[in-house]
Amino acid sequence: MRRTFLILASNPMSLFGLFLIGVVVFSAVFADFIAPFPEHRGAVVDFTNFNQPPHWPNIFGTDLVGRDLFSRIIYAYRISLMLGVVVLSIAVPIGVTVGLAAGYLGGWVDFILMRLTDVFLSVPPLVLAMAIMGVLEPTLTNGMLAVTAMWWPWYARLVYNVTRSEAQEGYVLAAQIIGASRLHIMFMEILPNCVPSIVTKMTLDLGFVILIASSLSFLGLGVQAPTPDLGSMVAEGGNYLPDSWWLTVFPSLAILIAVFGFNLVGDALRQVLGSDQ
Amino acid sequence: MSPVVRLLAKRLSISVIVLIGVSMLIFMIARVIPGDPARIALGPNATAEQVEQLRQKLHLEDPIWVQYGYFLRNLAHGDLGISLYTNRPVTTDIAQFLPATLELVFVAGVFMVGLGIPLGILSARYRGRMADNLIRVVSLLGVSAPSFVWAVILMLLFAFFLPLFPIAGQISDTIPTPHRVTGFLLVDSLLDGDFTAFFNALHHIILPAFALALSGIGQAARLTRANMVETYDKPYIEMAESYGFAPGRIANKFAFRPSLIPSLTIIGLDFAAMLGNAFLVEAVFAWPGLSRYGVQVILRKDLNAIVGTVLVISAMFLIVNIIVDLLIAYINPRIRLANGGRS
Amino acid sequence: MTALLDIRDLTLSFRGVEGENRVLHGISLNVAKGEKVALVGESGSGKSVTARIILGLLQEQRSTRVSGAVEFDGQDLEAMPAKARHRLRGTDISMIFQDPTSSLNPVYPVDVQFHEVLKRRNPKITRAAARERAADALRDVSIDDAKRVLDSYSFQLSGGMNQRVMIAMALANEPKLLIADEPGTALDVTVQAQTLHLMRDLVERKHTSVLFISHNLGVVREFADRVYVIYKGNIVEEGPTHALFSDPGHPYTRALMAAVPKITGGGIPEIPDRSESFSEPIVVHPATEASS
Amino acid sequence: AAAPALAETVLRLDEVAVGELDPGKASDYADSILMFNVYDTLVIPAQGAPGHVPHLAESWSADGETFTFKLRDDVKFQSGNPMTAEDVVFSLERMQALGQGLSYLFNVVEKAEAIDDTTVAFTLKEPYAPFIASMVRLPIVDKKLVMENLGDGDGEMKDWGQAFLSGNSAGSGAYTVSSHNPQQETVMQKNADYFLDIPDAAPDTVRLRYGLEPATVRTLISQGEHDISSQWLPPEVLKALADDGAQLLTESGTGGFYVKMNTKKPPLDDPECRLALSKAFDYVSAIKMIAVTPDVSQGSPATGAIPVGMLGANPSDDILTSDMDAAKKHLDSCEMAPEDFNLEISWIAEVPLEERFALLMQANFAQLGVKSEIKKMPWALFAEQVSKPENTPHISQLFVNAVTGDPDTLLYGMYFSDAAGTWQSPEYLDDAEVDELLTQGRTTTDEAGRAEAYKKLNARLMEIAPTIYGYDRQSVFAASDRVKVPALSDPSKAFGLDGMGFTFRLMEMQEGS
Amino acid sequence: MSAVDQTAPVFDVRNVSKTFVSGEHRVKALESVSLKVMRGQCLAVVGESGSGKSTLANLLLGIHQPTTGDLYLDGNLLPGHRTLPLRRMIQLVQQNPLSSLNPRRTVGASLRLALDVHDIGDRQGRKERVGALLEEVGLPADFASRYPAALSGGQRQRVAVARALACEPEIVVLDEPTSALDVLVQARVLRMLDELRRRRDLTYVFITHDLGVVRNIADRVAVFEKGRLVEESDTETIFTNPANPYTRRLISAIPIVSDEEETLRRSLMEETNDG
Ligand SMILES: Nc1ncnc2c1ncn2[C@@H]1O[C@H](COP(=O)(O)OP(=O)(O)OP(=O)(O)O)[C@@H](O)[C@H]1O
Ligand SMILES: Nc1ncnc2c1ncn2[C@@H]1O[C@H](COP(=O)(O)OP(=O)(O)OP(=O)(O)O)[C@@H](O)[C@H]1O
Ligand SMILES: [Mg+2]
Ligand SMILES: [Mg+2]
Repeated sequence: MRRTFLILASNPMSLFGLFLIGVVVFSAVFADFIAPFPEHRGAVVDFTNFNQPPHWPNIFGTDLVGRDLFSRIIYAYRISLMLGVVVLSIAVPIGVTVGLAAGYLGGWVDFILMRLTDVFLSVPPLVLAMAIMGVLEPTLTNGMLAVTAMWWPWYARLVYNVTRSEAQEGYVLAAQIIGASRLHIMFMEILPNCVPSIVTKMTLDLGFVILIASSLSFLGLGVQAPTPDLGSMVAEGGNYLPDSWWLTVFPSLAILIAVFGFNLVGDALRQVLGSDQ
Repeated sequence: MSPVVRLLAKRLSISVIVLIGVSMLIFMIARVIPGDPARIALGPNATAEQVEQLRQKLHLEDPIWVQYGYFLRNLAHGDLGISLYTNRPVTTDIAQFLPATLELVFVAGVFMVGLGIPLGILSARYRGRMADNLIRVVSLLGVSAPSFVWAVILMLLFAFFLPLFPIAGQISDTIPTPHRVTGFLLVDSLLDGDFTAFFNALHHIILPAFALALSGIGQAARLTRANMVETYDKPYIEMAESYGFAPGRIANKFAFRPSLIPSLTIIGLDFAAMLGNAFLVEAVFAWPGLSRYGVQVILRKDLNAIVGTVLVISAMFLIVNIIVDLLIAYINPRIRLANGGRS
Repeated sequence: MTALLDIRDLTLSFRGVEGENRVLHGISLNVAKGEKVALVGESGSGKSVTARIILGLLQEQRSTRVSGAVEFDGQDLEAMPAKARHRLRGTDISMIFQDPTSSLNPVYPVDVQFHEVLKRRNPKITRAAARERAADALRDVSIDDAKRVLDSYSFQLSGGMNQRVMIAMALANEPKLLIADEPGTALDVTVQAQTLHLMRDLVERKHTSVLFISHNLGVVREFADRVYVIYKGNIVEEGPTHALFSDPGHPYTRALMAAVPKITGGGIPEIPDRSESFSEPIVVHPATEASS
Repeated sequence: AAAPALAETVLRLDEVAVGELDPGKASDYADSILMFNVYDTLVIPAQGAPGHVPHLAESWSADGETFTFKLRDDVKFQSGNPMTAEDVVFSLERMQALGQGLSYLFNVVEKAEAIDDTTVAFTLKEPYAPFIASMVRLPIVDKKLVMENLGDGDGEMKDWGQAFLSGNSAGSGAYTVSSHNPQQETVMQKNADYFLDIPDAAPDTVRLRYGLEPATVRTLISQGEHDISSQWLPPEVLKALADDGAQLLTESGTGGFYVKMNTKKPPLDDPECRLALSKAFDYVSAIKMIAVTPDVSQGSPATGAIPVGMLGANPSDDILTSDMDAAKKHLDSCEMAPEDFNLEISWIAEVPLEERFALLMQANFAQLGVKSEIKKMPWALFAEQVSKPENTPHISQLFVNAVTGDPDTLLYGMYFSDAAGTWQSPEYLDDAEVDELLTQGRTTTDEAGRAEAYKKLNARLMEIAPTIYGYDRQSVFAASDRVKVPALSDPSKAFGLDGMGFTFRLMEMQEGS
Repeated sequence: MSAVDQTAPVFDVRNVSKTFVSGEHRVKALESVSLKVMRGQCLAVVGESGSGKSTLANLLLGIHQPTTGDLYLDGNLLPGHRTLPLRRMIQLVQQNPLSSLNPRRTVGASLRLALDVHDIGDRQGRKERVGALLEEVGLPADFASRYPAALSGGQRQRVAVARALACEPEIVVLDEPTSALDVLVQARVLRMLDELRRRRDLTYVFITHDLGVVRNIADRVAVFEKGRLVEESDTETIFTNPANPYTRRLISAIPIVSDEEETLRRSLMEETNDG
């Protein structure tokens, strides 16, 4: 633990990453205290002050119905982080289980599970999302389900590859000889060794998940107005470039900060985890 | 049978199985997407009988497996049915729109590989130094905004503020379109020997391809870096260093190629994923591609077109993966010479 | 007797997250022209880092701090411009690594790697000419089907083959100094013995100086003219091989020697993990008459 | 005399996603542009005035339920075939058979008969006052050409030439289609053999591009690579273009922005509740939101259910305003308590402007203490859901316009009880008086009587408030200075029919472009 | 345990062959090998790389099944699928101490696994047992919380031995347990193995290519060459009077440090040259 911290702290890049994550999480948690116009996260319209470039007190400008962009971005971190965390915390276990089972058990299990993964990988994500929407109500929860459906195969692939090579390692043989069960070997012996790769991918994916919200909301899935959401803010703001640049630029920067922070820490974590403690 | 041929045969037969799986999945999916295709096709004012008639005609009243049977029977004749959206055979639509998307994705792939990998190599070679940090920042920029926003930003930068590139379409209106042979403008113009058209088309494709490639460039750079940094710890790199080979040569030759093997699979997957994700970029640059067509037909619940488009995209995806596997086999002698050694 | 390699008072520390870690505490050693010198010590005692300092590989890392003098052929390596130092690698100094199979690049066949090595001496050498030279070099290390080996990848060859390829490469440019870092610990005894013989013959023919690194005194006895014993970054004993073996002066050397299981039997000796006596001052055996 | 060869002029414009070339299926704006230019109709609206003028027809007469048209004899289709009464009959039958697009306008037609080559008679099932107006939606198709190109299908007429007409034109219009890619663009050329004179200034080539993103259009126009934007640009983008020197074109008077309330779902089944909401709606902010420049706006204040300028409309100064006190009073008489409301406000994903209205309403209703939820829906999903009242959201936002310019085509589809269940009628209104007045409006033949009926209808629709009448819509287009479009800039040249302003032959390309 | 029949074979390997088929290649890893392992003895299996030593180990452990021939344990035919009690009885110490321990589990967790799987002791007792096992192989009990990366090669190999012992096996197969270690550490580990065997009355199948090691630890020696058993006899005989030229070659390849070894080796080599 101390060592982990020391490694993180010894690298200015990862320290910076920790700082950025701190900023993001702090914003999300204490949005009520930071946002200058907390009520602007909801249904507020102000047509005396809409679509304005940054000015005091709207330091990031105002949106098309006159809400303070800065406040909305602060609140958007909440939903975006939640989205990322929920999606990954469903997709990763599914993908990891499939990958582990296919990689370790091999044979028919491997063939069937990995072909299924291929099928899901090769169907365009939007189509999958539409399908989920067809069967279920277009709510945020189901939107996240849709993203999850398109996300797990990537983890299945990743974990499959790692598992296949880890299964050759002596410690797996050792566990087999002791008589450990397959479940134990998969989840207790091999899985911990997939963690560095998974963590690295997860930190990168967090940003993608935030962005995917924008294509989901294009389909009417996902976050609904007036709840602020970074991905949709960026995507919708894109229509008003270059004139109302603040509508896109600030939410993009907000995503960048989050993605950046998580990636820097992810890189460092990989180093720490990869260095076998 | 050489190992490579065997690999190819195995991959092809697996792909066929996957494609059948995809066709079943998409067949079901297409039918659960909300909306009555007949109603949407006939417009809001059609009567209930008309809708009913069209539903009969489209076999929508039959059980899904019967519909799938019809689909397979037609597929055997190379017939994917008629698109309700364009009123043309789906195969005609695909033949018209696919080349534009492939061309775009291919050029984007060239950017992704041609820029992402060298950046990753540089980053790994100067790991921990300024250049590395800079490249890592830049490659994360690529993944911090959706390709749609990148498309708009690039268009504004290089077409609006600094008019260096054309804005929309595949080729200028003033230039006669080359004879359609392959459907790929870049290829057809060369076949015609028409260099004006070729350079014009090339000029048009650069911005959209770059916008599409940006996040891939970032990912390729990161991936290459990560794997190369690991390779740098291998004994054979120390051995190369002990022989005093130039650092650039060590990076580009001795460290790069072994580390390409693990990254290539993922880069290939990313590359293939662009096929399904190109629609946003196609929309901004008014690119008449299949990806955009796909979104339109989904929104209109044009069943035949959805199934056809998804199948084609999946097939492309699988082909890219096969190519990647062959590439890996080419690069990785262990696979190429399978069973040749110990270990 | 002029020393080809002369190391004086070399220290090395690694800067880590938990502070600085000194690994070499001022070691001095020298290798004369044509001499085969061994550096023995247990794992982690600082043998490989010494070798890497001679090649200049460690100085280039940012986490290291090196002091002391390393002179090669009369030139101070530390004072040399980086370029010039670089030029020595693979030409005047070359190195053989411990694990032959993983030290060869897995994605290039042997001839490509050989070509690269030969280009160090003669940048203009063609692929074909390099192949010829490589085939000769491989024959020198008793590889008969040189052509097949040249077209093979490391994983297609046995460990012993790979080891010979490495030796052939290391000697191909006729270096003045060959550093052999535990060659063959990864091989089985029969192959190890063969390669040692081979190497001894070759370097004697070419008058190459050798710095031979090992943790096994038995191997050293077969090969070296002179021995340095290193313990935790300090040289604890130094002298001509037979003098040292017949009369090991330092407790640590004695422990090392006792640790080699003897084919005459006698059981396994008890070796303490650590002993005060291992840190006793250096024992120097006077050189017997100039080596022949 | 050979005129000096002028450089060919090209007009470039854009519309939403896709153009339907088959005139029998045309319904939306892009289709209308294609139809009005590639095909001709028997009559066209009069410019700058009410009523219609002859076009392919020379004259017409009405006798009870029979309308007889005398056709010109000098009209040739683009194929070279002469246009005859047979073609007119064919065109009508084809439309009725396909039953798509705006064919419902001709449901009242019993039959059409070719009396001779230049005379055609339509017999209606019942009296239908706006019949002449409907004729602007009956494009005349080249029967001979279509019959030569029938595709696969059952029955005598096979596919009615659908496959052929979706990619080819068979009209007599001023412009011929030289290429049609439903996803990318349709390219049209001037028809040299058009039966009317086309001024030289009219564009030689027209490129109608589909589905351009706002930012793309913004850039294209600024770079001089595009001439007329679509009307779907957000006001901010139009304003930015105007600031860059683009001219703004407008087309108005045939439709409005309607906020439709589901009268089958509590609490909106209670007129008092609906009235409360419509009084709470902030009409002034709505107008502010759509203002492009101080002079040009995407709409003008509404005065009632019928847009200003249309038959039965209230005068333009009688504008609707919000009145919170009145709203509260209505709410008090509403059966459900405001805190029990949970209104679902939907908006169509393809129209970003509607999101802002959703927010506006949410804020307005919140002032009454009414809770609401916003729900984004892609068009296809919306069209599906409104087919059943229980799936239809409480509140839907729609832009509706009179496809023929007549109030009947605006209001009948929205409010007649039997017409419920389409995208136009998510109110599911079932009001005997409204039905009665709508029928009266379409069967009364004299203009004054009709005006009276629509006036009453307007009043009734205000009283029971199935809809919040947001504003009277005006389409605004940004255009480069390369093109002059009198029909879209000079009120005395305006047609009063959506899409007709894009009659290319009446446009003028500027020299030196 | 003291009343063990030192003459009854624990393992009886009867005419076993093992052929690997990979692609078009067929590798005869073992060819008609018959071998007996006596209870309480240490049988050394020597031979150069690729001679089939590990294959034999894998057959004994049930990782692979013989192509032909049978294995008997205590006179009973060994089934293809090993039950837990059978697994518990035979344990393995692998060659590479780094890869044989899971880098991401603590030493304690690796040791606990054996106890958990075979249900040895109660919850509290297991924790103490882990400490005891570590102490038995000469490591402090608090190593249980360490990760393998924090251990030296010798320490790791001791942990691997402790894990094998945790199952309380009767037979331990050691596949080159010290060849990755330096001489000092090797000596310590060998000593520990020797002591353990005596203390616990274990039977060892000790695979190595180092005859020096064999001389000092084994009771009997089996020499393999290219999948065949070329010589088998007690240690003393092998070194003083090897019957097989290959055995002699092996002996002569051993690096030696003392003059008496030199003498022995020279005498053997002369014999070889004579033969
Ligand atoms: N890059 C490094 N960073 C930090 N410490 C290092 C590094 N390289 C080596 N060391 C430390 O330096 C010491 C000497 O290492 P060296 O590799 O020279 O040992 P060695 O004598 O060659 O041992 P072996 O016989 O195991 O090869 C060890 O304690 C090692 O942990
Ligand atoms: N799973 C397997 N598949 C195919 N061939 C195998 C397999 N395992 C072993 N072999 C082959 O069987 C032969 C004997 O191998 P084995 O591992 O038993 O040798 P060994 O004596 O243990 O060698 P070393 O000292 O290198 O460990 C070798 O030629 C090897 O390549
Ligand atoms: Mg070393
Ligand atoms: Mg082995």
